Amino acid sequence: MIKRLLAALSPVVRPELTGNAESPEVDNTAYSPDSRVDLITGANDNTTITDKVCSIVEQKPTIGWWGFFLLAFSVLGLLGIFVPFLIFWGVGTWGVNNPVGWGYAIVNFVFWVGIGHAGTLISAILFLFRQKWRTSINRAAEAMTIFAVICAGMFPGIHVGRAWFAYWMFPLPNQMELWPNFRSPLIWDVFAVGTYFTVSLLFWYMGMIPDLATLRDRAKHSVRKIAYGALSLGWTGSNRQWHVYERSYLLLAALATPLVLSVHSVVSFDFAVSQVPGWHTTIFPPYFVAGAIFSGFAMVLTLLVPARQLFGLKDVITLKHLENMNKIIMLTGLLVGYAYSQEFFMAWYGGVKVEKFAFINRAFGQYAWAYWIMVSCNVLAPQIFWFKKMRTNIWVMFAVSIFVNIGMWFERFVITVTSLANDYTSSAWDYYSPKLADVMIMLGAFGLFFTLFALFCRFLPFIAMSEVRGVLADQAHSRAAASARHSSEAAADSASGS
Amino acid sequence: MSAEMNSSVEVVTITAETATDVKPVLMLAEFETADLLMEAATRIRDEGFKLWDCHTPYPVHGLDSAMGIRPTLLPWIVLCGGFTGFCGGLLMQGWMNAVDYPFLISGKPFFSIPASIPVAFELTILLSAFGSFGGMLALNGFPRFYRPHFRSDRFRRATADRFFISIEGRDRQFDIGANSKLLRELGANAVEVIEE
Amino acid sequence: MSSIKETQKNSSQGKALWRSLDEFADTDEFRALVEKEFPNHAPELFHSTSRRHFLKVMGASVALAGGLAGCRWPQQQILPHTSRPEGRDPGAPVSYASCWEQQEVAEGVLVTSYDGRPIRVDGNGDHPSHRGSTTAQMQASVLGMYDPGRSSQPSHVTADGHASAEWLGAISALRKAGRSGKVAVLAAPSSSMALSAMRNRLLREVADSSWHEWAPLHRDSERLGTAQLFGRPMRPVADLSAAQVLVCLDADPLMNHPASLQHSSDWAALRTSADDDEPILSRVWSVESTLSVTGGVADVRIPARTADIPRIAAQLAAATGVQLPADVAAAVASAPPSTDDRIEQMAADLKSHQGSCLLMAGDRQPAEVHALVHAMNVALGAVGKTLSYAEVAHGERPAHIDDLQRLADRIGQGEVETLLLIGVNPVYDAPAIGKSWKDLIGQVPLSMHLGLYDDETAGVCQWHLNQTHFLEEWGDGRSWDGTVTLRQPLIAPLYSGRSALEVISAVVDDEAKSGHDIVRGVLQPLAPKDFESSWKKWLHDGFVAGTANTVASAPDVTGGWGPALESAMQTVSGKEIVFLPDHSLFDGRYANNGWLQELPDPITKVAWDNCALISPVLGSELGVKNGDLIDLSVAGANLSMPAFLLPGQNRDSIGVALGYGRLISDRAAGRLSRKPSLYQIADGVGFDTYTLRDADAVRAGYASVSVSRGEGNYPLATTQDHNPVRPEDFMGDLEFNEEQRKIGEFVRVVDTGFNPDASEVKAQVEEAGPHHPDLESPWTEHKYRGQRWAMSIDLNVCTGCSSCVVACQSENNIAVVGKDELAYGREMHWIRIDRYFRGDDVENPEVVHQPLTCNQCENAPCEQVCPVAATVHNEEGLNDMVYNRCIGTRYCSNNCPYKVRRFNYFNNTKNPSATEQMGYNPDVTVRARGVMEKCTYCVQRINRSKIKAHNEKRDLVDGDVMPACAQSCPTHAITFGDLADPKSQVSLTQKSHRAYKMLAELNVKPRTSFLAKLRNPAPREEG
Amino acid sequence: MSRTPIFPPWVDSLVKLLGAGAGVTGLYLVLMVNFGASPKTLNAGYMPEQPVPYSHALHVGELGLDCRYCHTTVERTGFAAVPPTETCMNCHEKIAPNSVKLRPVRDSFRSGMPVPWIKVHDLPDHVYFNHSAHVTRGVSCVECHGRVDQMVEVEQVSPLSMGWCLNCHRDPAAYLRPVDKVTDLDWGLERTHDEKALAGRELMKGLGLLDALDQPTVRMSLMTNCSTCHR
Repeated sequence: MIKRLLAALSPVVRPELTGNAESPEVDNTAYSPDSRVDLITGANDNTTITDKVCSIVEQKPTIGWWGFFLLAFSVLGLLGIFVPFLIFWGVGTWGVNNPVGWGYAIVNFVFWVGIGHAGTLISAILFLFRQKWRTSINRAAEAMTIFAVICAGMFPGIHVGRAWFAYWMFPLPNQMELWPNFRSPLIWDVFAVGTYFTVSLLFWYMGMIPDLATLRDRAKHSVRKIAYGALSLGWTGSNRQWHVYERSYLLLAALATPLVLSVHSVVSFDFAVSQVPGWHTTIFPPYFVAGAIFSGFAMVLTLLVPARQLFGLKDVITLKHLENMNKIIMLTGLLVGYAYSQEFFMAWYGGVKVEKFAFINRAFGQYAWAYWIMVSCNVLAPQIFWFKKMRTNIWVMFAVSIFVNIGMWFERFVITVTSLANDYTSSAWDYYSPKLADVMIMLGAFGLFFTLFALFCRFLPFIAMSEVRGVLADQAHSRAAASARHSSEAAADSASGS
Repeated sequence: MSAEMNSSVEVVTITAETATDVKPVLMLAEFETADLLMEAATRIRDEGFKLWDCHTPYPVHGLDSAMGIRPTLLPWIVLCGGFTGFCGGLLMQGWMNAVDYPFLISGKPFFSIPASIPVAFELTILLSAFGSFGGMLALNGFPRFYRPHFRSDRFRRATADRFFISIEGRDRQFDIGANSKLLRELGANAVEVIEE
Repeated sequence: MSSIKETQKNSSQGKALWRSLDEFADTDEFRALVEKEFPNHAPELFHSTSRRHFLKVMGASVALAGGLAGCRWPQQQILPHTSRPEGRDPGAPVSYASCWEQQEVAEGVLVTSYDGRPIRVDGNGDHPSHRGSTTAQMQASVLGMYDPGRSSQPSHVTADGHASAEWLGAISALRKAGRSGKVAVLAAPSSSMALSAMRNRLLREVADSSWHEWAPLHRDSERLGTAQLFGRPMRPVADLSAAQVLVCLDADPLMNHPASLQHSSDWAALRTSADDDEPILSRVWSVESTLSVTGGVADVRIPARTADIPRIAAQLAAATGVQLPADVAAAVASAPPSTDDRIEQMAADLKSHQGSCLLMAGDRQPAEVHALVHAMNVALGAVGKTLSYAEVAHGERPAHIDDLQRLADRIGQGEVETLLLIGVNPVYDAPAIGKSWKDLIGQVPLSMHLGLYDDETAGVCQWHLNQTHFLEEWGDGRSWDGTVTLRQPLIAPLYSGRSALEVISAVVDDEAKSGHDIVRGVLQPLAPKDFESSWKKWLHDGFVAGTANTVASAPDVTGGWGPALESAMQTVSGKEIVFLPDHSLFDGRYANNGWLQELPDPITKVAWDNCALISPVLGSELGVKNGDLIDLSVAGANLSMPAFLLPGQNRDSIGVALGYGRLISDRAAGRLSRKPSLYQIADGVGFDTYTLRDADAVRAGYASVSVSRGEGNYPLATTQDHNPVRPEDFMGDLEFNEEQRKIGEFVRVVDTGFNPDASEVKAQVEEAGPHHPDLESPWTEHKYRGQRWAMSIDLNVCTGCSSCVVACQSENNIAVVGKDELAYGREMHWIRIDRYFRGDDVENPEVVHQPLTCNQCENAPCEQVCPVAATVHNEEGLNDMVYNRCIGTRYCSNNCPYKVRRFNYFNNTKNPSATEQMGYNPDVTVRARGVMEKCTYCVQRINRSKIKAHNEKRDLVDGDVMPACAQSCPTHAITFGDLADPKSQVSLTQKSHRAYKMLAELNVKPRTSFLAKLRNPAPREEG
Repeated sequence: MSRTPIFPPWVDSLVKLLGAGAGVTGLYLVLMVNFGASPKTLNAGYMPEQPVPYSHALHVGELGLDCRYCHTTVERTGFAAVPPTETCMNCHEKIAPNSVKLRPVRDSFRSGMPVPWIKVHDLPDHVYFNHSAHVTRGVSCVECHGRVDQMVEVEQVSPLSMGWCLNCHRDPAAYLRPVDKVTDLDWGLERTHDEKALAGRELMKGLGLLDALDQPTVRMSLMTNCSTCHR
């Protein structure tokens, strides 16, 4: 059983397990000036694409899926154990102390919010830039966004000392006639993350409506019929619907773009607006946004590389797609590295004692180990993508994506903990170290994330079919045009020849 | 339900079982490719049909102009949403922190624009998004779970790999014979009439 | 060791401030930390038992029903008096005068009581030998009374195991013993006239009875020394406010002295006088082996072995022109040249301040040293100026250790039928006399123990009788100057205990008298005219005016030098161990008091433990660092305890605090109600150092010890330097880090002479601060129209005694969290006294204390970040903390540059015993779990005074409001008041040329100012 | 070819109906929570049964006892102390000396055990209310306790919620009266709110809450500070 499970999870395609036809790896990353490379490889047309994507949902779940789901779900169980324990005993079950009032909870919060940035970025910004290659990955990326934000949203709720009063952060009328303090970055957070979740959800769902209609029209089982029927709201693919839909989608994309930038800026305000040396930095908003995109793309890779194998989607999510993402990872990695160096420059240039100390202490102090893990994972690891061979190698990119995930977690750890542990009053300095509850709840969040993702793969269209069809159409056109050009040239040659 | 042959051109008629005194409500014509559909649509538009539509598995470029659809007013709805969000956000913060229960916080003013921007901004986005999504639902009349189209089995493929033109029975120029003939000429590989 | 030299070299120019040795010397601590990923905390899920222990022990939980609008909370009842006593208003605090006794000296106290529940102990300002301040122990005594770990009933252990016991049985047993005679009493020495009267009655009326006294920490040598010199014992009453030059030979007059409160405020007078128009700054010399509180504030400190101090004293005597017997003089002359070239300097200082100087000797020093010291005082004309003498009550009694010998002999010869132990614990704290006291007591046919706790001694006695706490009993005592001070009960005995007076009365009287009658009877003669009226007045004042028994004229020196003088000078070389009174637990009697256990030591900042204080040099010789176990062996007795590398410790001397490693059981409760005895918090805390202290050590004040590195490590909980960062490891020399850490800006110290120049001081204080542009806010800041509460703390007179910490704890219902949580950095004290070392010499650094509490910043950074506005400013500039609004994001604490906010990580106030709830201050909310808290400038006191004033249709005047810390401070280092009133004391102090604000460059506008420390070091010629 | 649609036509009308229903329910719930859960509804009107059926209506209303005859400490301390048993016995040794209702009082007086009155006005422990601070400033008993002189059994009339307290702390004008009238529960009740407010402003000047120009003083602004009630 275990062996089969591993086999199923292994990237080697096992049609009888994946239930998908063999889809060969095609290198479509070569750049040829005259003809545009195909984003969708293989002999694919509307029919095959539709069958491919729908079959993931319509066929029995593979053992691979079951293995993944059960594993994730059992890890999610940790939350069920440790969160009630935390609420019952108090925040002291965590490692936080004076002066380090924020520990893993906030680290995880920022980490997950960061992860949650790639999806909307891919859907919205790449959409506005008319990047066709987004269409194969945006659905999965958006789903990931939603789930990551769910994980993130959990932490502020449980990290407060009296979770049962957390609702006081919302401006609700009450007998105390008290309102929240809108000068506090935490309130900005509530609004930013709340808005981000809502908008991402709308965006995701709206994008799915046509594909849900496809599933509806292919559904055999009555439960599926009703479910997908209800979800697709009665979509008929009428062009008048498409017209309004397209415009609405465009507007949402236009709205989501500034939103996505604002959210992590606001999250960075939690630190930047305070006066803790190491937090009180104007570079934080862009720095955080870059980091968020960085980690987000890494997580998308981590999810898609195995997924395209398991579901036999190599010809839809092609090397080209992966390579593009790797390029972005490399770019944002450099941005993040630049931010790291800038912090030191500003500390030196600003000449504020405690500021200087904060950063020197970060790199060489008691948390140096964390700092260097961060640097090596975030700045060094992605550099390997300078080489095309590496950029297009499945195993390398998967490894790098894991490194980046780790590195970005540590970035948040370094920022949050080292700054607090040694701030102004040296007599109050202390060392923060996590307790079991910290670690378990962190793992539990990952469980939650992967469980949700597994369910998504199982029940919702993994690829934005309707959009891919559009891409196919364009490909067909350009291919036709190209062949026409060739034939006319050939004719001209023969004419001149005679 | 009955499927009988029309004399001139082959038309499949689909009728609801329950319905008494049935009359045609919809004519569906299936096309193989988007290009055929495009030409057909242009022609149908020129013929002066009003209550008709095209059904495609993905948004086909140029079809809007081919069909002569006028721009939607959705953007205005979104604008209203955004405006409400921004003003509402500023007013809420000002009233709560400076008017209803002013706190003396860090010696800062009770209300100041910079501190209020983040929340106001987020609310702008939020309400615009609601406007956009809600507007889309409203303008498309969603949710609407029953449509006559769903009586046609062929029409399943409208969301997969086929292209359809539908003409409503209420259209002034609706005429089973003439229309089906026209559509055939335009390259429809099948024409169906839905009655109920 | 090498690295110490090196750092000295590096930071030779200018004086560097540092927090702990871990930063200073190059231990491996830091590198270990860097390498280890998560040091010293194996991830643990369940917080330690001892903490939960504490949840049970400390505090009452109050449901903060803030959010639960609507739900009807549990029904409460109102139980009014059936007839209300005269002038008793429910819910209004009333204060009564009483007295507290330690080391046979009474301190007048003022006890505040709510509805008959005493909740605070303050100093009695009217008392002649007192300045209204309090020590930590005095204030903690309230908790001591409510301590559920106290023994709650008599218990009688018969041959056939345990049996219940009632007071009736005990009384008859006592009377029976009294009738049959051969009663020996071993009692704690007391200044009580009533007790000595009862003692005389017992000796008179009970056949073959004897009375013995024992206290592990006593002042025998002072008594005997003065007796040697003057022919009869005397008690030196010092007036430090006149002593411009003060020399302390192993003495700690500011902390471990019965008159420490008086000394402290007098000493402070000669430090604050540096701000006067003709500024005068005293100079304090301290010669001692272990850094004491006085040594910490000394201007010149000479770390010498305790064993060497007699010789130093003799050398000093010779240098100051005291006529010494020939042999001694010869010995001095022949003695090796003094360890420190500063003896001559000291002598010179003394001679140049004839009549305005004073020498004091510590009670560890032999009688001969005291004789020398007083001879010098006479020679230098101190007597009558800085020093007067008082009679000692029955001073003819033998030294305590000899008294023990007498008792042991009597027991040995079978002359004791009944042994009555009153308030003593020899099994724990007395050295074996031939046999251990367990065996000696076992020899006695009938042994009865009267004490607050069912302790070690009670465990070996047949009878244990539960004694009354001093707040529960009638009594009297004499203060240091002899003033008769009254003790009245604030509450009926919680556990129906009886006082020592009543128990002795039960022995000698057929009808046991009440303490009230006994005391009245004894004091009757003191009344000038009709007794009742004066008795009323005495009770009200708390003392009998004009009863100080000062010696009128300066006593004449009979010149009787102790024969031991010369031998005292022949000191053995090698390592010595010195037994110190613990700064919190004293001799161990307060071991079960949570407040005192959790109170960090003023010097080491270690709480919940005692450790072996060794010199850093010895440390590196042995290769140990803080917490490593070392093996001590004294005359066959061995003890392994954690080392603490204390800068300033003499390298051949090891200091160990007494009073830990207690074993308090709860037999009675355990037997009778099967209650798990979880209230004996003292059990197993620290190390019992009495096991090393044999009779000779008690006599000599020290013992020679052999020390070696032990096995393993023992975690110590400190409130400072939890995990030292040592940037110098990668950032070069100490000064650089100094600059990084800004310590030099936090605590500003100026070295001056006897007459500091104000402008010079001002310049230096400003120079120490950071240079930053003028601070402006981008918005127009709030104008405060009303009172502007503010505080200023004078570092110049802060001795670090930590009285304010306990004052705050008792006033504000601050929870005790226990050792483990403390080690985790979750202490709850609202006041943190930061201790910094200053100077390059690890073996003899200077000490600076900085009490740090909420600065009530006008632009408070904590407020802006709170999402629910649980901490906001009020119109008087107070940074209000609203517990019931707090949801516990801890953001405020993160954003506080002073890190003075405290968070309830667990429910620290859960399942309190009924008695503990009685001890809470009803004016302050008891905080629940998940809530932030911090210093409020005692806003409850501000409000009470304001309401009172407005009820009386008047405005507040300066001094109406006094926070607990300021009220308790023995040196009055803390002044509090209204800045809007230009004449208020705080306005003046904040305008002082020494005043500065901490981290002012952040533009947080703190309301608390600090006054720079002035030091008056003896100029040292380089060489 | 034909197929049967997933949803028959009537589903759409049903959906519209459900949508409308959901909207109405939501509104209803909001209103329920708003009014149902407010302290006004939950706390006001609390009237526990007391061990002794002491009637304020009789003693205060008819016999005209002054509040302070029993609640002696109200002007001095934070608590308006419930009187000791002997206060009752002052009269009841003579009057109705063996009434059954009064047995608990007599028992208490004999045994010295207190009469276990049930607390009616019970503030949360984190709220520090001081009677003397209000009574000596001219806030009448009636403002919070209502017409106790008409109550046979004491009942909580006000919500005693934070919002309710703030209502007066923000603008006490209409709730003030001359200090000597504080215990006349029926004094000046006939006046309209505006009349009260008008008179109140003068009193506020006397109390130093308003300055000569009717501008609120510091003392006024202090009344809404957190530490005024929470410590």
